[in-house]
Amino acid sequence: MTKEKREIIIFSIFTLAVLIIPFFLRGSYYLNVLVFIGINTLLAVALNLLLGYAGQISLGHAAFFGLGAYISGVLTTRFGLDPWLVLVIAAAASGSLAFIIGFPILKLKGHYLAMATLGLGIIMYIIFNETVAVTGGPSGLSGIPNMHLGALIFDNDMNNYYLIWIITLIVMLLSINLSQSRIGRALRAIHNSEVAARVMGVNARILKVQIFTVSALISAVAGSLYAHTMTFISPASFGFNFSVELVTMVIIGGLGSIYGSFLGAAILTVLPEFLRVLQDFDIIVYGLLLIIMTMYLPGGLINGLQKIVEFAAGKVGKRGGSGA
Amino acid sequence: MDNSRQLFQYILSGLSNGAIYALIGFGFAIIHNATGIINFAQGEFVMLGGMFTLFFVAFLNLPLIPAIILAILVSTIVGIVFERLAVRPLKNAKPLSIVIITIGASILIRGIAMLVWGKDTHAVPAFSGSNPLYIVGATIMPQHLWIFAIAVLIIIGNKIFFSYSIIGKAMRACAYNAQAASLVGIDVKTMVLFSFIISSAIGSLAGIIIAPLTMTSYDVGIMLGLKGFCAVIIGGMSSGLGTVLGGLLLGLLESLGAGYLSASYKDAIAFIILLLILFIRPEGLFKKKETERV
Amino acid sequence: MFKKVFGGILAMLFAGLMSGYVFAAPPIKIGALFSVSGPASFLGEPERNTAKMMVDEINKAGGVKGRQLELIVIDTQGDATKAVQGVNKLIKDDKVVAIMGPSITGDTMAVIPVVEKAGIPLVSCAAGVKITNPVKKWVFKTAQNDALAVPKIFDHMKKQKITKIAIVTVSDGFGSSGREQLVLHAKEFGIQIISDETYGPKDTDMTAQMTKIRGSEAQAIVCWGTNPGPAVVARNVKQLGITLPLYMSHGVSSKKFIDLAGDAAEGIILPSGRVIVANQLPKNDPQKKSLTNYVENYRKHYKVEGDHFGGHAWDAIMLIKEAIERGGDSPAAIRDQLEKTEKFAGIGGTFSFSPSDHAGLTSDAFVLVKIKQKDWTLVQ
Amino acid sequence: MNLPQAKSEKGAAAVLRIKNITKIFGGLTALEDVSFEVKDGSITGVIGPNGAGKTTLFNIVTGLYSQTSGDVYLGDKNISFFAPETLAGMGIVRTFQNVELFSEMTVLENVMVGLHTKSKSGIISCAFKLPSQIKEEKYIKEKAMHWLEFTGLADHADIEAANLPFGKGRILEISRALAVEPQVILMDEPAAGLNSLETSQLAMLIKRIRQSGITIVLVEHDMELVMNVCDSIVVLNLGKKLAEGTPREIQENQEVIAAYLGEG
Repeated sequence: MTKEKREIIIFSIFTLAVLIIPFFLRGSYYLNVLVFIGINTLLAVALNLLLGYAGQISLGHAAFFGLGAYISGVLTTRFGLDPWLVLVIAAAASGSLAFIIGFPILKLKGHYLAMATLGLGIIMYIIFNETVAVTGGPSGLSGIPNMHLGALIFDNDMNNYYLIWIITLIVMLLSINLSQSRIGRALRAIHNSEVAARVMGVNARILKVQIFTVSALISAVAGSLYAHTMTFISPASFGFNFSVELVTMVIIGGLGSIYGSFLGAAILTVLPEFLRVLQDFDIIVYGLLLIIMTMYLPGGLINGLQKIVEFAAGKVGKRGGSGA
Repeated sequence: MDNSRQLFQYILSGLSNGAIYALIGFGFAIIHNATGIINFAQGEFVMLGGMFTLFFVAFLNLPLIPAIILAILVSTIVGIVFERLAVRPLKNAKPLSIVIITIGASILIRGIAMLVWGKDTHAVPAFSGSNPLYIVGATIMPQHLWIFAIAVLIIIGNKIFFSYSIIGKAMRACAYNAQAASLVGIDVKTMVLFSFIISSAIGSLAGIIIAPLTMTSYDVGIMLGLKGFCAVIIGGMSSGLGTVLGGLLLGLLESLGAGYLSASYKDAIAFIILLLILFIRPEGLFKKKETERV
Repeated sequence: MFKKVFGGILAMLFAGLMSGYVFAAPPIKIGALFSVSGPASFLGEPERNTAKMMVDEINKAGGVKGRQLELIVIDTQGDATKAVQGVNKLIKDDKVVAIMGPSITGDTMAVIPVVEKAGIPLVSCAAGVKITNPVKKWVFKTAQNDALAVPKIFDHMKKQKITKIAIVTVSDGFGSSGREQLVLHAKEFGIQIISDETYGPKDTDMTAQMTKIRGSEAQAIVCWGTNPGPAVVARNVKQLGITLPLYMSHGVSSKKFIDLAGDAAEGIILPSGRVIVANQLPKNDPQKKSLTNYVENYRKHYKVEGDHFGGHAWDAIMLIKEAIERGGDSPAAIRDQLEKTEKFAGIGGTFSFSPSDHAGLTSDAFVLVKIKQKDWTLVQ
Repeated sequence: MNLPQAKSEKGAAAVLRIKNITKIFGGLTALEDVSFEVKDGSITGVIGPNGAGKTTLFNIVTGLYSQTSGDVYLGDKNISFFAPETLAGMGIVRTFQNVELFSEMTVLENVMVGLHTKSKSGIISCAFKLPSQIKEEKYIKEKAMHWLEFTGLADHADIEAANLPFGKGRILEISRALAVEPQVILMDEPAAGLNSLETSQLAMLIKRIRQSGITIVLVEHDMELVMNVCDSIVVLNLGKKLAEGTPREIQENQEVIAAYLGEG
C-alpha cells in the first residue's frame, strides 16, 4: 500500500504546484510557455502510453494531433459548431481512425511499424496541405474561436493555462491509474516479450489497437485545445518533424513514465530558449541529444533523476520501482 | 495520337525516377539484410554524395571523376564513423532504440551539412551535357542513361559480390543467422561494418549521379531516402532485382498518378503503396511467401 | 521526486529569463520573427542578416533620437507554434515596442491575434494578401502582395495575345496564395487557365506535370514558387522540349535562381522588386538611392548579392525607425506614425500607408524582368 | 475444468490429444504424423535428441506455430489453430526454453500478468479506478502472492525480474504459468541451466503442481528428472514418434537407446 500512497502524494503535490504556479507568473511570458508545455505534456503522455508502455513506436503521431486541430478548426469556423462539441467529435474521429488503421498497422513490428506510421503521418500531412477548400491549405486556417465555459472565454494565457492543465492533470491521473492496472501490466508485458504475454492470455493484438486508439484520442484532444488556444493552425505544425519531436520528448523524459513525459515535454518546449544562443547549431544539439540519450540514458531523465535522488538519499542499490 | 506520346513520356519519366529510387533502396536492403536494422540515415548518404561532389568540384576545382571518387570515399568514411560510434556499441538494442539512434544520426548529419554548406540549393553539372535526347517523341536526359547504366552495374556487382566473394557469402550467412555464422567463425561485427561501408558507398554514388537532375541541398536526403525505402519494401528488402522492380514500379505509379490523377498527391501515392504493401504483403511483391507465422 | 523535477524546470526557466537581459543603458527594443531555419530559410536568413546589418548601421550612426536600437531575433522555423511562442516572448518578456516579420504568411496569421491583443505594431515581411486585407489595426506589411504581381504578368500576356495558360504552383503558403490570385485575376484579363498543376516544395522532378501541360493547348506557363522548385520546372520544361513562354513569380527574383536553372533560365519573364535591377534603373527613380545602398552594403557584409527578400526586412526596420523618429517609442505612437508613412522609397517599392491600406504599395512596386545571358534585363 | 473429457480406451481421461501432427518449414519436415495422448493429472515427458521437434510441437500446441496438418484436442474440443491467448483462457499454458520473463517488471507483477485471464477490467474501469477494478486488483495481488508462496518466491516479490538469479527465473516462469490456473502446463526444458540442488527442488515443485490437479507435459534433457517425475514418456526422433510408454519401458526400448547413442 505504501507505493500507492506515495503515488497519491506525488500526484497531489504535482497538482498543487501546477495549480498555484500561475499566481507567481501573472502576466509573464512564462505562463504562455507553460500553456504549450501543457499541450505537449498531453501529447507526450499519449505517445508514452503507446511507446513507453506497449513498446510500439509511432513516427506519425503528429497526424492525430493535426487531425484533432483541423477537425476543431474546420467545424468551428465553417459550420459554427460549439468548441466543446467539436472537441468530442475530434477525439472520436481520431480515435476511430486509429482503431481502423490500428489492426493492420500494429501487426507490423519494429522498423516496419516505424516506417508505416511515418508513412501514415506523411499522408495525413499531405491531406492537410492539399485539401485547400476545407483546411485552407498551406497558408493555414485562421479565426478559430476560443474555448468558452458559459461567459468565461479562454482567450488569455491565464484562462488557457487552467483549461489545458486541468485536462492534462486528469489525463495524467487516468494514465497513471491505467499504468498500474492489469491493462498497464499487460502492455508492459507485451513490451517485454509479446510471445510470453500472449501465452499468458494477453490478447496483444486487441490491446495494442486499444491503446493506439486511446493514444490517438488524447492526441486529438490536445490538437483541439491547441487549435482553440492558437486560433490559427497550419499544416507545418503537424509534419514529420513534430512527430520526431514528440518521440524525443518521450525518450528524453523516460519511456513508461508519466511524469517523465511532462519532463520531456517541458524540456523540449523550453529548449529552443537555450539553444537560441547557439543559433543554427540547435539542430546538431538536437540530433546529438537523441543519440546520446538513447545510448547512455535509455531510462530517460526521470530515471537519471531518480537515481540521483536515491544516491543522495543514500539508498543506492535497490530501485524503488514506481515506473509511473 | 498525342495521347500515346504523352503516355510514353509518363512511362519514361517514371522509369527514370524509379531507377533513382531503386539505387537509393539498395542501401537500405544491404544494411537490413546484414543487421536487421533499417537505417533512417540512409537518405543522408545520398545527400552527402551530392554535396561532397559539388564541394570537390566547385570549391577545390577538381575534375569530375576524382571528385566523385573522393566524394564516395569521404561519405563511406562517414558511414564507418557512424557504425563505429552509434551502431556497434549498441549490441542487443531493441529496434526502438535503433530507430531513434538512426533518426538522431540523420538529424545530426543533416545539421552538420547545413552548417558547413549552408541552406541553399546547389546545381551540379551534368556528366554529359543537359540537352535532352528524343526517343519516339518522348525526351530523356543523358543523365538518366547514366542512372540506368549505374543501376545495372550495381545489380551485377551486388550479384557477383554476394554470390561469389568470400566476404559477400559471409555477409549473407550473417543475414540468415548471425548466431550460426559466428559459430562457424565469421566475424559478425566486421560484416556489419562491411554492410555499412557498402551501403554508404552505394548511397553516396546514388546521390552523386542524381544530383545533376535533382540538384542538391542539405535536406535533399529526407524525401529521397523515404522513396528509396518504399522501393525496397515493394521489392521485399532484396539487394538485387526485386528492389529495381520495386523502384521502377514506384516511379511509374507516381508518374502516371501525377499525370492522370493528381500531382498534388504524388507523394501520398508513394506512401499509400508503402502502407498497402506492408499491410497485405510485407514480404514484398517479388518474393516467395514465407510459411512462418511467428 | 516531483520537487526536484519541477525545481529543475524552474531553474531552467529562470536561466532563460536571465539570458534575455543585457546589462546596458535602456535601448529601444525591436523584435524580429524570421524563419531562419526550416523550409523557408531562404526568406528568413537574408531577412535576419539585413535586419542585423541595418540595426548595427543605425546604432553606429548614433541610433534613433540618440537611443540605441536593440534587435531581438527569434527563429520561427516556419512553424506557427514557434511563431506564437516567439511573439509572446518578445512582447511579454523582452517588452519590445515593435516587431518585424514573420517571414511567411502562415506564421504571420498565427501571431496576428497576439499582437492585436497586446497592441504592438507588427510589420510583416510575408506576402499573403489576407495579412492586411481586411486591415488590422496593428498589422502592416512590406512584402509586395501577390495581388500586385499577377496583373503585371497578365498585362504582359495580353500584349502577347496569350489567352490560354497553364499554371503550376508550389503547395506551400506562397504557392497557394499565388494560385488564388492567378485564378482570381485571370478573368479580368480574358485569360483562361486550362491546366492547373501543383508540386510539393521538396519535389525534385516535375516532368509529370510538365508532360501534362505539354499535352494541353496552353500558350504560356506560369510557375509560382520559390527556390529550388521553379528551377526544376525550368529544367524540366527545357528537357521536355517545351517552347512555350515561361513566366515565374517574384519568388525567384534572386541570382540563385539563375544559378540553379542554368541554361534553362534563359528567356524566363518574371515580376520583381527593383532590387535586382538596381543598376539599370534611371537616375530619377525614387528608390534608386536606397536600392544601390542596400545592395552594396549587403555585399560588403555577407559577400553575396542582397535580394529582395532581405529587402522586406530593410523596409520593415527603416519604416519602424522613421516612425519612432517622428513620434516616439511607444507602441501606439509607432503604430500611428507607421500608418502616416507617405512615399517612403524603400527596397520593395514606395510605401504609403493609410488607415485603409496597411500594405502600402501599388503595382508600381513591381517591374517585369527577363533573364538574358544569365542576368536580369528590364522589360520596358 | 468442467469441459467434457474424452475417455480413452484404457478408461482414464485424456486431457490433451495430439493427432497426426505434421509440420513442414519450407521444404524441411520438422514433425511427421505425430500422435499421442496426455492423461488428465499425469506428468508426461517428451524427450528426444536435439532437432527431434519437441519445441516445435510445443509451439504448435500453444498456438505459436500453425501445423501443416493434423489436429490438437483439449478434451473433446478441437483447438487446432487457436491463438495462444485463447488457449491460455482455455487452460493451456507453457514455459519457455530460454526463459521469457517480463524482465523490466517485478516478480510479483510478472505473476500478476498470469492472472490476466482471471480478471476482466477494461481500459475505462482501469483508468477511472472503478470500485469493481479496485476489488479485482486486490484479488489479483492476493492471488499472485499466493502463487509466489506456493513456489517459494514470495521473498523476492518486489525484485525486478531481470535481477533474479537464473534458477529463480525458471521458477518464476512456472509461478506465472500457474497463475493462469491451467489444466495443462507445458514446460520446455525447465531444468536446463539448473544445478543439481535446484533440479531436485524443481522435481518436488513439479510433483506438487501435479498434486493440485494440473496436468504437466515436460520437454527435458535431464533424464534423471524425467525418469523421476514422469508417468509416461513420448520419444521423438527426427520429427517422428519413436516410442511411447512408462519410464521403465522407455529405458529398455532398444530403438530409443540406439537413437540416443547415435546422437553421441
